[in-house]
Amino acid sequence: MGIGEGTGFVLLALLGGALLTHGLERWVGPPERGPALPVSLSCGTVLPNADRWLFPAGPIVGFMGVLLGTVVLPFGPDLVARDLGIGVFYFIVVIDFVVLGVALTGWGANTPGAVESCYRIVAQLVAYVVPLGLAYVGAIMMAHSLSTTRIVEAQSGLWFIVLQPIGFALYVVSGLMQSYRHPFLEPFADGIGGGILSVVGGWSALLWRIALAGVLFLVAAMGAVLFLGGWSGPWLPPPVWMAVKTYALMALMLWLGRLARPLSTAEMLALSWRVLIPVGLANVLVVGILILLHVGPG
Amino acid sequence: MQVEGNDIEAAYSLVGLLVIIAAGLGLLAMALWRRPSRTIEAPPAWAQYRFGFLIYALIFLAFDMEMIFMYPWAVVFADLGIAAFVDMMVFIALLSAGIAYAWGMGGLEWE
Amino acid sequence: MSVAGIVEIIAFASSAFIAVAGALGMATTMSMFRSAIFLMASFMGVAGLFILLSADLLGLLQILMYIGGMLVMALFMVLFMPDPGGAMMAAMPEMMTPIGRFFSLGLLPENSHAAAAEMSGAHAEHDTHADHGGGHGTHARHQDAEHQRGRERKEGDDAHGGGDHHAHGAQGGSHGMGHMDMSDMSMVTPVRAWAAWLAVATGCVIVGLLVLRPSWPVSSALPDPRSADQVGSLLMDKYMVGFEAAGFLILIGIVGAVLAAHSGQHPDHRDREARVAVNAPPPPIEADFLEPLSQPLRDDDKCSPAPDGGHANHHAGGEGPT
Amino acid sequence: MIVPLTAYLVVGAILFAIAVYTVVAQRSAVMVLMGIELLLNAVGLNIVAFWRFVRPDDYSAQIFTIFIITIGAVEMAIGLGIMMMIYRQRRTVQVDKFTELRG
Repeated sequence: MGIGEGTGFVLLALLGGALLTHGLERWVGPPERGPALPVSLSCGTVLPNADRWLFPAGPIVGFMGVLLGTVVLPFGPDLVARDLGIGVFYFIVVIDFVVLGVALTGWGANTPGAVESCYRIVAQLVAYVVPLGLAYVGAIMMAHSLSTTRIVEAQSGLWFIVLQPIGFALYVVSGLMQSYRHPFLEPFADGIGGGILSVVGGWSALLWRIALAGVLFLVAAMGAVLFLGGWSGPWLPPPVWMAVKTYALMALMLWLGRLARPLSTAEMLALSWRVLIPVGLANVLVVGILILLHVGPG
Repeated sequence: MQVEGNDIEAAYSLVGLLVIIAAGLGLLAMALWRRPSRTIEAPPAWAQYRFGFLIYALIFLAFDMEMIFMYPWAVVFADLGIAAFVDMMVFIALLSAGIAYAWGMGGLEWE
Repeated sequence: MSVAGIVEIIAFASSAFIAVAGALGMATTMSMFRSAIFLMASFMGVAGLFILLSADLLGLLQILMYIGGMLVMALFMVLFMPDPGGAMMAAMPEMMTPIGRFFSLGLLPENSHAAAAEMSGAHAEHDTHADHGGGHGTHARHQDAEHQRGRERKEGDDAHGGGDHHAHGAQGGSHGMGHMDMSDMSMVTPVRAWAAWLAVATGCVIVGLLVLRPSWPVSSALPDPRSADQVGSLLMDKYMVGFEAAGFLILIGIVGAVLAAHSGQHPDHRDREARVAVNAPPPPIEADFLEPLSQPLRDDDKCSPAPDGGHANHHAGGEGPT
Repeated sequence: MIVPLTAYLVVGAILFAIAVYTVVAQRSAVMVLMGIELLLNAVGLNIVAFWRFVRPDDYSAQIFTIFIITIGAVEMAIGLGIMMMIYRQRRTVQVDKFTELRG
């Protein structure tokens, strides 16, 4: 894809995905708390003692992280903006910009609720990065490549969800952590007035709305690529298959998340470091043994 | 003339363009969004704060590197077979020993 | 000079500029959190240079490692330092060097301090005419909206190099130290002037060596684009011992960090074992000497305690967030 | 490659100079640690510049840089751990207050 059409494709995919995610969040369950809190797009905010360099940088960095993440999403055999050789690793790196954006906005706003949300978002980063990385490793081992299109092609025979159920479960839990959805709502909890969403207004509210909905969309889309065979499917055209799988996985994640009670930061960190990471390491070994026994496509 | 930039740089040109577009859109939105705005009165909160996940953060710094070693290994694993698998078993054993030590020493708790 | 050449030069110039500006910002700004963010921006610039050198795996590794690392570092700064946000320090512009003053802009509310207001008023809302030069993989953080004076000085960086832009930074700093009674609150040691000259000297020596040295045997081969495969196969056969040693190093890092932070507390401490439930707020730990931060900082030096010492940590850190 | 090798090395030199300034002049130990991170980074930039221009076929330089970044990460973890110990004992991490070893 050339640069011009690549840019158009990325912007279209992101805004469309974020819009549908926004709609799906409202439809799936009770009025969603946390990142989907209603925020006024029309009324801006003036913060007297904010940091005038970090505070506006937050939404821009968050929006940029989501925009860059959409570059490697494959919606069809050649419907991907840039099929990078290390696409999946690039995806994990770029999604961290959203956490950086929230931290910048939180600290820059200089209000107790926002600064507390900055501390909690760093705690959430510490909790979700390692298990998420381990959940990706399983799919990469079987696909022999980090490029997203190669991973989807490797799943033409059998989807990886069948071969790696543990990896899929680990991905769903750390995906919920990564997109701050129920039950891991701490950075946007009501206790601190919705964290940064209480200090965000006008244009930054719009950028944050796109970024936070975009994160959930990207997490679900990458889950579909890694475990549900991306765009491959019998009758429907490839992009439609990708959209169907993405929103099915998103609905499953949101529904599963609502079953659990909201976890505090301490419980989330304990869950991540005591349960998810050992399970992730075990999953890597199990998938390695599967490959050595020539079970998977490897 | 030197050969055109090889395909690694060409692949990331779209990424660079998108960085500029994101910054541009953000600044444009900030500059043009002249709407009524409410002032939020709140006490300044930049103060010393003792967060509870001290040991988690320290271990995260060291443990973050494990992913970097795992991805190249995962890519070439199927071709190298059992030797690479034993390598990674040793690497994973070392890392889980680290986590077990931190857990045993009471590190994985909220202070 | 093909289009790709021009694009490459622009990308190199903006990445190098962001790297140098971020490093300068980190060295001179008064706010601690901001210096961590500036260093992160500097690493993004260096990651852009890595991608220009078609070492994309390293560039992305750099960004991943240092986003998490710098946020944790910023958190530890907030834990250790009395004034992490730099609001108090920014109220005394004469304490800082001209570069420091520039990189601490935007910290103060518009109407709070006469001098600062005039200072930030002069630069108006410089966010709007921000420099759009975002290089590869770098994010156009707002401190790229540099000051005009900064622009000419920085543009010269790529051509002749050399850290001489420190020079006037040094004089600005030294005279400010003497009469301030709050001087021990400042972030830099009195040896700053010598450090600036040392830095300028090392910069000039290295760049001089680079320029005078005969050029290296440059090969025009292209690296193999499949970097992950190459690194993986090398790690597995040629550098396997280094790979295991790195795993062992990470283990030692975890052991050292846990011991250092938990020194003097054996895990099977009778009551600690009993009461540590995952989210039960533990009673204040008497064993360590970190008593609650409610009292003002006791500083035995001659300097009188900060007048509003209470204000600095009214945000009692004792209570856990749960 | 239009941009010559010396341009990358000059940028590395400038970052090295700023890092030297930070390590020597900063008062708080956390800033000194950040200066050391910048030092490691400037060296990594030089290594990758030489790899790309002199021996692009052999990826050993990239592995060397990965090990440098690993050492930087572990050093950050242990450095902050040590600062925790110092902070517990003295309630400050200002390096010019640690003068016990001076004669």
